[in-house]
Amino acid sequence: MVGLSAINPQFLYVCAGIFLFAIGLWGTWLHAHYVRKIISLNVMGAGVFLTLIAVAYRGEHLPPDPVPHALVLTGIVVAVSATALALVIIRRLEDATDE
Amino acid sequence: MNLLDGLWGVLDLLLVAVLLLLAMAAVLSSDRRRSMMLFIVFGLVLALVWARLHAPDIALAEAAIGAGLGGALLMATLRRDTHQQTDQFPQHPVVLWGVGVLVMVLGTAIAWGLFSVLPTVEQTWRKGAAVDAQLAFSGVSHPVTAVLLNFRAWDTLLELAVLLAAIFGIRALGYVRSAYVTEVAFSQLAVWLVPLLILMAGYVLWAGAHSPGGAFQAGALLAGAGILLRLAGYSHAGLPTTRWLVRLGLVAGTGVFLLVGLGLLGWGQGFLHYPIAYAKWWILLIEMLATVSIGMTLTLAFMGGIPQKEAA
Amino acid sequence: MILDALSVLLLLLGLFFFVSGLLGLWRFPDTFARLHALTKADNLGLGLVMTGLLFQVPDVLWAIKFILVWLLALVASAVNAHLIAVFLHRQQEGHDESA
Amino acid sequence: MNTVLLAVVVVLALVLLISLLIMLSRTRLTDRLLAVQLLGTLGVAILLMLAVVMQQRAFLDTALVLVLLAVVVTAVFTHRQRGGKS
Repeated sequence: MVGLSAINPQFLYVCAGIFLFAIGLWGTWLHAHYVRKIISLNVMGAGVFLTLIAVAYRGEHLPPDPVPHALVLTGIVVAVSATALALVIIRRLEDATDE
Repeated sequence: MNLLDGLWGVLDLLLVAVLLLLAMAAVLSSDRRRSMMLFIVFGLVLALVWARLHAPDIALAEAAIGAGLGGALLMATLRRDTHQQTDQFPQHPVVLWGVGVLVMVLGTAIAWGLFSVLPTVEQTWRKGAAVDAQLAFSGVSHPVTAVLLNFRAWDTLLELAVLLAAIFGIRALGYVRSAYVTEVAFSQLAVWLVPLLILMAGYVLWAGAHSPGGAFQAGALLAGAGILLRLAGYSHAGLPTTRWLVRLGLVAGTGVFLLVGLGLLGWGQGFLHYPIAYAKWWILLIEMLATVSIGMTLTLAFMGGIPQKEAA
Repeated sequence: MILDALSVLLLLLGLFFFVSGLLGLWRFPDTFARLHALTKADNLGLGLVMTGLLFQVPDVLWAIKFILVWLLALVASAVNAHLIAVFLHRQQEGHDESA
Repeated sequence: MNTVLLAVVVVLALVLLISLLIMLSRTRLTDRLLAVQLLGTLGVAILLMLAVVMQQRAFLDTALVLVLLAVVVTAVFTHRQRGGKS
């Protein structure tokens, strides 16, 4: 238990973020269906956000750096806007190929 | 003390394990619906991670958008009439593994690069923090507040502009057919939930007035109400049926924001440089309109565009 | 001190219900039985955890909000369970065989 | 007391992990839907615990939003759509 306190949360979450980015990149690259590409792209984005927030984290007793937080907040909004547009385009594409 | 740190360490490990498992399953699963469900749970766990990393604003945004609205938008692409919902990878397994290795090598390279610059970055930040602390004590918090408000206004304005661009794209695709069957039992449930969602949106907006964030999260809640109305059989999801009103609603947020900014400019202030005394009220007003715009935009995104007039 | 003890007791009870919900999800043979076990278990679990936390909150405003979250969670989970049950029912009648 | 609360959070996170594993092992859609519900409730419980441990009232708002929008997501997911048999 005490050995586990040696884990640096910043290191752990930065690594997790980069791993998410890598998985997302893989999926975006290889999936054939567009919806799956979008999901993977969002996982990739989450990886970037996690890396940024983990870098901003300064331990339990110090407040985190606010600038990456603002970046990520805006990033989430931009990501959801782009996702919404892409999903509507995909729906129309499927409708068009059905008929 | 050490025990507490140890517990945080275990929690971190568990959260990261759950997060990575979810992401891998969501990307790798061959079933599309399953992938979407996993992605929604991924959003939920991500919200927990934001909370744990002292990012309450981002946790709220993630809960509203990542786990909530984003999931609903994804689900809207599912159609029951297409039976083929498995997504097999067309590539040869060698390609799959090869790209996997490549991506992991890239990830390692990024990690290596990042960790080699991180110490210097941190040092700079430590200095920055020291300056912040001094400013706070020397009574010049006024310009800092002004800068912060200013910065935040720009942020919100540009977010709104991006969202407006997205809705222009969606509207450009024309009208949609209605895609949902009305269920009577469901409409009764919706009647219960819609006011709750709207009330909650109002609350989140009000709470956001004295801490960053608010409009987007509140807008997502409004859109949730719109989606429920749509599912309950209201073909316009509670949006006005007159077209110009819809258009007005969609641009209201960005429009009023710009007008206020330009007005302040003409009045001799900086662009979006609110007089400090009224800043809170200006922000509340603008964010209220922004919330309406965002809610309408996301509802329209869920429906896939403006609904066609239904043949009665 | 007594409040703390009460808190711990309620939290442990809540944990017990969460774990039993987990067991229900794992072992119960039929999906309707699982739905039943799960909804009961996780509602009670959340309720007990919240009640346990009520003794630890710093002021009344917190307590009010806690109770609000609880009430909303109850409403939401009732609606959720209903929706899932209807969905299940529809599937078993074969109206919607794609699921 | 904080140590005890955090220990409870850790157990809840463990339950979260196990229910995720159960969810991944299931093949039927409805079983997975149920697992998602359990995961959601666990998430809310963890968030509330963290709110007290970290003294952040904002997490309670997050929990509220999570609860309300989860219903919207379930509604979208379980709703019958045009097409199919009709």
